Amino acid sequence: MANQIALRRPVLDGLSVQRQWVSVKPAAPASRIALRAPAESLSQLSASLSLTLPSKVRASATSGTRTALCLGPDEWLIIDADGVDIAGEMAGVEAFYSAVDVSHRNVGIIVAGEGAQAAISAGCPQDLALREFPVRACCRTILGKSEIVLQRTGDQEFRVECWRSFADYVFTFLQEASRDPLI
Amino acid sequence: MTAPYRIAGKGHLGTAPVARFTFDGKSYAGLEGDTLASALLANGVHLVGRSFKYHRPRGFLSSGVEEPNALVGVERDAARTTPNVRATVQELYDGLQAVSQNRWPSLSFDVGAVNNLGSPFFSAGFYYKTFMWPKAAWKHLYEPFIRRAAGLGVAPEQPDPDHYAARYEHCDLLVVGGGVAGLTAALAAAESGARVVLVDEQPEFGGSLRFESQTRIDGQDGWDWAQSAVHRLAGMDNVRLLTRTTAFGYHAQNMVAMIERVTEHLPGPLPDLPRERLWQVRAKQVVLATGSIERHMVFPNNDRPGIMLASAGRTFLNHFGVAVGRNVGIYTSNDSAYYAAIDLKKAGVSVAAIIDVRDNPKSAIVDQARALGIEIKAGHVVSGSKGHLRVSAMIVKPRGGGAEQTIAVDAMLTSSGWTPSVHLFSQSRGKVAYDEATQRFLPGTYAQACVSVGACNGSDRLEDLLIEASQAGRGAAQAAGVDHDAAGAYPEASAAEVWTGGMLGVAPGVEDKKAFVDFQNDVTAKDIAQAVREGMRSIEHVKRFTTNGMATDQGKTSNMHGLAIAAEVLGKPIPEVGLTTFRQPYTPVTFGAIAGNARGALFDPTRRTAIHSWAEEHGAEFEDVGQWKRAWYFPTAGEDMQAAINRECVTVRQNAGIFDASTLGKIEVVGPDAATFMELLYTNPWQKLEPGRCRYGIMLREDGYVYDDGVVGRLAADRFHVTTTTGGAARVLHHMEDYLQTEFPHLKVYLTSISEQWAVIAVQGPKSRDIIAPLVEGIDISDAAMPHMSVREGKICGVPTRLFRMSFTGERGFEINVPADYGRSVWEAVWAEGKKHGACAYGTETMHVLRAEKGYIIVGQETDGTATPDDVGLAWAIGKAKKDFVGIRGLQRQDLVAPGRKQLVGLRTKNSTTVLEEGAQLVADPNQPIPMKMLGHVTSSYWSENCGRSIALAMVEGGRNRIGDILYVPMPDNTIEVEVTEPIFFDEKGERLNG
Amino acid sequence: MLLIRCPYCEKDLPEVEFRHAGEAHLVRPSNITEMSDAEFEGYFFIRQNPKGIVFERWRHVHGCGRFFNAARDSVSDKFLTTYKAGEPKPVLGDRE
Amino acid sequence: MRKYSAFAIAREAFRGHKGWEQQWRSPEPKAEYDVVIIGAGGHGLATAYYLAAEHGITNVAVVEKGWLGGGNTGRNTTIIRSNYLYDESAGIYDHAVKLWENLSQELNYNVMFSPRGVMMLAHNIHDVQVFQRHIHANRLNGVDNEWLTPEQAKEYCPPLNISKDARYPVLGAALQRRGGTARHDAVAWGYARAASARGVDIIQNCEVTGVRRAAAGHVEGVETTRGFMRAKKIGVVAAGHSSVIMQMADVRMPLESYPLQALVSEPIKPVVPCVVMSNTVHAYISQSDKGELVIGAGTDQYTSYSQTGGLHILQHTLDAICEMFPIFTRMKMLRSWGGVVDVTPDRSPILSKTPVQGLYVNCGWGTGGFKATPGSGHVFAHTIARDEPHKINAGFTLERFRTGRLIDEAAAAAVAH
Repeated sequence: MANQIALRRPVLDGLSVQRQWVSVKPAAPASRIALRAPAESLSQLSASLSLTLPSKVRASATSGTRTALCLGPDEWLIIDADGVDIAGEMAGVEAFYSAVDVSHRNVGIIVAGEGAQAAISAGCPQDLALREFPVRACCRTILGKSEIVLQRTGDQEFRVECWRSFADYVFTFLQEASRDPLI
Repeated sequence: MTAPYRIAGKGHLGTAPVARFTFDGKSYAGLEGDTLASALLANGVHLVGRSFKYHRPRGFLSSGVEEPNALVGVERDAARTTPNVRATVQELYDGLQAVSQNRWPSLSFDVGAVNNLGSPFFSAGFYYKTFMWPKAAWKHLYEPFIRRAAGLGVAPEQPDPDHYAARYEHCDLLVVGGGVAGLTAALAAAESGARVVLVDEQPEFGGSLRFESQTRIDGQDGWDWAQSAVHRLAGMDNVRLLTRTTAFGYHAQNMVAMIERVTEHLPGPLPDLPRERLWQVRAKQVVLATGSIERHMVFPNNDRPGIMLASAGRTFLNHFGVAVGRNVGIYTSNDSAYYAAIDLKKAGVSVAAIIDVRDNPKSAIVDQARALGIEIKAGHVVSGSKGHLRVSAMIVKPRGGGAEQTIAVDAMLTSSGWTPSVHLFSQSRGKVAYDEATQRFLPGTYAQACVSVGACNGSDRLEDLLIEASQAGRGAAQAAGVDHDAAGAYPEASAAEVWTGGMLGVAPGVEDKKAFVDFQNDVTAKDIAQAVREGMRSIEHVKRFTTNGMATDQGKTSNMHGLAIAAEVLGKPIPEVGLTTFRQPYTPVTFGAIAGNARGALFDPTRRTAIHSWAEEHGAEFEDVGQWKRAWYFPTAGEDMQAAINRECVTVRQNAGIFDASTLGKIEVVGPDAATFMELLYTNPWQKLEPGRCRYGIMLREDGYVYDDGVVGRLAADRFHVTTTTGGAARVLHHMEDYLQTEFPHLKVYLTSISEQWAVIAVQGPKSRDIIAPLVEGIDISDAAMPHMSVREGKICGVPTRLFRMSFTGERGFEINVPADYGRSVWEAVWAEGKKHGACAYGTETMHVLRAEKGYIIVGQETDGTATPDDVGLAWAIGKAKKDFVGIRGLQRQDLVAPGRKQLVGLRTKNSTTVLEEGAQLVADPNQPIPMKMLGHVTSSYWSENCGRSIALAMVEGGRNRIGDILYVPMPDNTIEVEVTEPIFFDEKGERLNG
Repeated sequence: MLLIRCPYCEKDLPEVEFRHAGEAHLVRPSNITEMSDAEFEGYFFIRQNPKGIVFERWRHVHGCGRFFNAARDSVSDKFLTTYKAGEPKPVLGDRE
Repeated sequence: MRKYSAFAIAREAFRGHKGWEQQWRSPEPKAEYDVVIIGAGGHGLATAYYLAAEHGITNVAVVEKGWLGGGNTGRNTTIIRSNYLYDESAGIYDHAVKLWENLSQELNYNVMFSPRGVMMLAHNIHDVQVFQRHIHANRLNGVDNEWLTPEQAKEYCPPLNISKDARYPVLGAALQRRGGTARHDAVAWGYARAASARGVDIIQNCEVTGVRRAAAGHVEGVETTRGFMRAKKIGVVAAGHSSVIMQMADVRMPLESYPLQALVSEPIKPVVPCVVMSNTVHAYISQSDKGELVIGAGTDQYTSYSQTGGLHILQHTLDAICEMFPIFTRMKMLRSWGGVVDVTPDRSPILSKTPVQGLYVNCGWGTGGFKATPGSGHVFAHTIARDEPHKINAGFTLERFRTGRLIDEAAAAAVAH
């Protein structure tokens, strides 16, 4: 029997950037599910998750600690507090879907402050102006040479998610971008 | 302290602080706000450079980006040196150090100037006609000589300590050019609420209002109007103003690339500011207000220092408060130079004469000049100039011929008219149209959501221009979908300058002398005529043959002249000779700014596994595999690479080894049709694979060649855990998605990448089970319960695991998958257990050796994109009963089933200690002449400590029929004899998998 | 960098999010093993490569992940339309 | 053809360079030719030259829709090398290098062939394996190619960054000393002058609008914007436009055309003494005699005839250049441009007869056709003149995509796994 319990070691542990106009910090460890399902399964899945899955690509919905980001016509990234068994809640759903645990695949980074949008725009070619990319908007996109998932969590706050091994790159990119004082 | 040519009270710099600088080591003083050019001129310095080919002394032609001559090196410190900086663009800062270029030993005495004496020989394209004898001399003599003579500045010698920033920007309207037209358009659009970006390459907005002394708008002096317009724009939230920013590239769908020079005008150091910032602006509408550029007169010896464009003379005077001389001659074919004469005269500078090629120039401005008492020699031409390092006189004669007259001057201003700047319009793929009446190319057919206003659109009258620009601004806002209130009033022109007309090509009276068209590249009118005589009929040929317009100024002052001269010699109208297409960049752009922050750690993501830090702490050497860093081997103190690998290899087979396999690609295939999908994407059969079991799968491309491989575990009836090669992870998923979405969309399957969800710890060797046993919960790992090639889900060290029983070493082995953030912690636990059993950590090199001992292939090493499964001995992995899978048809093609294909075999060197080189070629007869018939090559080759000899795998023509044959590996120094064997060297019966 | 309208995201998005995926409307035959060598060559290797309107596949690989089709002018690089995978080739009419 | 020499230049210097004759004639098209070559790039002009010079076929027209040498010939980075892996490739590219070595003398036109060496950098173990395989195969094929350590590579090219701390450190390099560069325009002009002097008509501003075939199938001639030209044989050498021309003859091709960009820096004093290529970090650089750094970029991902490409492609190129040569970040890009390259599925060219009698095609050179110019023209002229391939181009058939006998140079350098 195991006499020791493995520890979770987030890849960006302890890193943080604080500037006058922008901060870049790792998000707390989380539970994540990559959910894939056809439209006809959505009502059952929404019911099981106690959250209405947004059906429009680039939209997100939040309920309590749980957020669902619609990244594709049949794809959602569901993020909840570390340790929550999201897949378990869907276990009873009989409609066709695929739920895959990606809690450790992704790393979250919070970029906040009046320079947050500018820092991300150093490497993300999408139009992130509020009117084009309002609060709760989300998408999979590019930051520099890495793929990211981007969600606007406030007028001046974004959540950036990337794959674990890209976290060093993405964090360093944002750290470098945050040097630029032009907003 | 006042510089000798600074005129008190003139210009816009006011009481700016003094900035001290050096040029070629000599100290000078200028003002903040000066360019290096204006500061040097203020000190009476005209000689600043040497031309490319003839090394002729050169001064400033212009006051802006079109400058061909005044290129200098700017040296901030040892590492921050920049060659080929235009002195007319470089802003002065206190402490600036500049040096002249392309001269030796000094600017005023340049040995290279002997080229000028030889210039009759160095005609256009002369190098294509000589230097061919003797043959070897080109490489060893002529070319090295030419290379040393060519080139301008010197590349920096140290890496650049500065950094560069980048920004993507989006707007409703991008206005390029902040002169009167651009400011007007920007104001009109911004007042309607549109998101506006206004850019200008100069340090301040205003464009030609910087020097126009007679323009008044809305009752204000032009310059003052511009400043108040900027003030209004700066107060709006929806406007971004960017000065020192050059729009250099106009790309598809209104993406305009721009460079902002952030610190080049500042004394350092400024550690957090980027040196330059690359903007990539996506605009719904673009207004081009890029103005026009003045052309010089093409006359003999028109290149002496002190001979400049009239607009430059005015800019230096009216903006910088600097007189270009004390006794200035004017040579023109249009009115605009008259303004220069008038401005100079009013500022107290003597104007020697205005030489005007026109017989009878008539306009208000001519009258004004005359009224000021300036001598106007109409119907006259300048047939030459005098002076060595500075112009000292102009030689003037009547246009129709007659006596020459020498008029002493210390500077000359010339103008042959203005060329609209259609560069960006042309880059946008708009088609220019030639306007015969005004002899200029203007925007014709637009290709993008873009409009040109002002001088670049040929709008000469200020009244018209202000209306045109206002309407363009409002129209752009509307087109971008921005609501706007009732139109406000347009700005009104109270007084305007008009300078149209002029001439193209050679001025009259040139005869057979050097009249320069392209100053930097030393292209004369004669060179262009010669090119045409030699059969060059397209302007592209003329340009390439003479190099006209190919210097760093990219022909901004020379292209139209060159075109006109070629057209005249050909006897064709200008549009039929063509116009060179404009391509980015508008002005040269720093490499570093385009590369941005993609340097060092940000050049490319460095992907590290969860266990990487442990390997680092334990002395691992790493290798790059794609973007990943993988632990290569783990040397202990005093061990070299081979010793470490020998130890690792033996330890794994004797006890056990622990290996970080996290980089393998992993895909979770989920859905009721998962097995059906797997059947289509892999050659193997999958329907009957029991949940809890694994299989080695091969994926082909449709052409039948091996694309990827990996072990696949079936977790449940509707769930597979697929592994791919490290390098194949992304493309295999893409390939699978392609077929799923477009060929087999009826299948109920979803694919999810889980490569990074799971850290993978391979424990291989006879002690592997003993090592993991104490850590595993809820899984019976006995041979009976969990045989080779099976998978179980349970817990290890208290966290979830997908535990595979599998082997890439031929030993009993497990691969422990744990959620990645637990990877290092579980690895440490396994390591602690492993140490009790004499296990080692091993890296990719040992992994390679061990699998080669067993003859297991590595896709990409044994295969190279042209190997079928049968070629590499994997025909068994093709489901014989299957009716379809990707690649099934490709495999049937005649060449893929023909005899004699290269097949995987083993090689044993005759001398067991000889390790073959990977990539070495095999032949049957080592004594045949070159080119030899090669039968194949060594794909993998190692010293195998376990076998006590070298081993190798090879792909050899008809290899399986050559088992037992002797082949040869011819090396540069010797020939190695090898025996062809089965591709397995260790435990041929495979007993150790359960050993 | 092109701007490409993803028919699934219903938005014009930057090219770097997309991956070009070759000529469109090439259907893998269900009886692929019965094709002649020439037919297989035609399916797998021969390409129209027109100078003018191309029908091509793209994948919004760094976005919604969907494959879709586009009609684009290969001379101007302008997109005429994009449409979902599986939808028939659009009639472009006078848009050409 | 009046001979070029230092003496001729001296003579002309004393009469103001007024005695130079036209380098090539610009004749009106004739009604009938033995051979019409479509495309007056380097390959097409070389084909015409060798038809005249080696096969005695001088009633030849080279038709060109723009100006000669204005396509990929005038738009490439002029790298010349022959250290290819497969026998067929090594055969044709080395044939070309041997012709390059004497080309200035043969054409009496200084094409400035400069064998300064081509160095290909290895950045990972897979690269090393691939290059070693090339070096061994090249040696047995009689093609020079040698392995350099990182220190030797730096000695050969001093500005190269061989720091072990680089993101992708240099692990070594394959050097072909006989490789180098040539002056692209001069190649087109030199062949044009020599072909024209032998009677070949070069007809510019003449776009082919159709290929006329007889009922029996064989070719009859080409329709052009300057009228119909009867031809017994037609050679298509249209690079990026090969699909378009072949379609006119009802032959569909395994080709796709992509934009390929390149750029030069402002001229500087000599600093890069050779050609440096890195497939792994995607950068190709040399320095022209004029002093410009000549830098090759990659292709865009989509097919296009636009001769332009995206800025992000240049970004990737220049960040790679700055990574390999950190001293160049302050250098400036002076010009950039694009070409249209025709790419085959196996990245090897097609020099072949076609199913249509009298129709021959030379295409598919992808990003690397310039280096082959003399060799390609030489064997293609043979193929047209004799109606059968030269042994050097026998493998580069159109049929190989049906049989599967590919010459897959790209796959041979497959990415690391």
